Amino acid sequence: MPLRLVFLGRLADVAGAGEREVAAVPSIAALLAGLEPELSAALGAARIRIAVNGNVVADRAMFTLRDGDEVAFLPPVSGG
Amino acid sequence: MPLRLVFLGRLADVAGAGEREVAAVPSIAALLAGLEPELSAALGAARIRIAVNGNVVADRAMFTLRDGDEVAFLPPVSGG
Amino acid sequence: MADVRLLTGSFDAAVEIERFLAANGEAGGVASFIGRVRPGGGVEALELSHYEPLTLPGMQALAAEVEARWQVTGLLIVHRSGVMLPGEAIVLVAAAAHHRREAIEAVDFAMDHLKGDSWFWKREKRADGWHWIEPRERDFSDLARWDEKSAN
Amino acid sequence: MADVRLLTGSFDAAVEIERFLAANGEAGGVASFIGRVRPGGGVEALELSHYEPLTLPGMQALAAEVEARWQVTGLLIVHRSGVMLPGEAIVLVAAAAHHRREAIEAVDFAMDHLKGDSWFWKREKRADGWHWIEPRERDFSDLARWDEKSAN
Repeated sequence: MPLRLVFLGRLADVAGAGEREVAAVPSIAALLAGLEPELSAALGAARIRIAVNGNVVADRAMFTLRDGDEVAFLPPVSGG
Repeated sequence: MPLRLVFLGRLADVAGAGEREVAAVPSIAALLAGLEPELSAALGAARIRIAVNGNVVADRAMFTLRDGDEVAFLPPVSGG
Repeated sequence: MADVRLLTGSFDAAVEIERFLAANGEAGGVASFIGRVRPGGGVEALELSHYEPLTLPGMQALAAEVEARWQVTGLLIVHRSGVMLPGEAIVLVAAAAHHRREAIEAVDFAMDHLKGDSWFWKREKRADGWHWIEPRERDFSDLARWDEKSAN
Repeated sequence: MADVRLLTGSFDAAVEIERFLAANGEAGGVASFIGRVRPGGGVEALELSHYEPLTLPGMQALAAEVEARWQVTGLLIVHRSGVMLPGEAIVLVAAAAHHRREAIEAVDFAMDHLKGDSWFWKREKRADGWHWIEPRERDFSDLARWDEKSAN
């Protein structure tokens, strides 16, 4: 099963869509490496949080992805 | 013209009515001296504020009353 | 310009808020506080008495102080007097502002001063008759918060 | 038990407050805050997007934290998402409590965290199109107030 990617806020503009499916890979680093360079850089920024299946990932370097995971990229939330 | 006295809050219970007229006197001390001892003591307590014609009196010992003044006795206001 | 009212009859707090929202359409934030006669505790009725020459001018002066202290674009202060039954609204304060913090602090400040520093005398009717309510220590400490902030 | 709603359509804040007052008749104090799309400034529309698996659970967790931190007898958090026009309500927080300070602080805390710490992304439509809104420094300082209070 592929991974389902979700891009929130301005990241959807960078990705060209709010969602995308990609072939399963075992790590977030491998996932980012398979994307367009501009998108990969935007998603990999330190201030972008990542949630997998609705849970925010504490340490993205150590996280193991599984087939079918939903990976959401969350930019800082907007101010009031 | 007499003085008009107004008793707020529990002071109305002590005075037996919310208002009273008394003969004009020139000072608050003279006014209190002319009242029943229990009422005089209640009105003279430091925590009772006095307003004359709608203005709170800063120094009751120095205040000069005039004929027809309205003298209101204001106990501490109630809590929330 | 603040809307300050001293009412002798009951009022509908939600309707007042609705009108306030409509009258202050340009404001992004509207904070409010509604104080009601709390049911239970054996209280059958509450009576607030006021002294006309002081109470309304005092409320107006408070409104002016709120407007000087916070950037509110609208301010409503409604206070009941007379005999009220449990569940009835006693007081409503609403503030409209561009910024959330201004609106909330304006309401907070106005309520602290209405409760602890305004010319109302309150008594409760219980099964054994009417009882005057004395000042509470908490009102003084709520008021003192603002003096501390001023000193900063 | 808090009433937490994430709405995609418009809502009438005054009606919600009226219902909240009726549903919390035992509470002496009800504080509220209404945030609306501010008219003017060239903003034609506002869009809030959310991420379902995080946004609603986040609001519910915030409600639980408010209830753990203040003695509220009722709590309402309503937040819009989707496209909104100037004047429309974005957010309503209402808290019912026996004590005024609990109700006001509960609303204040909930608003600071909804604004500065919840999973909404916002963009504005202006004459030249849509613009994403970045985090504001003030939101972080508003949030930090509560950490200081906890540390005391």
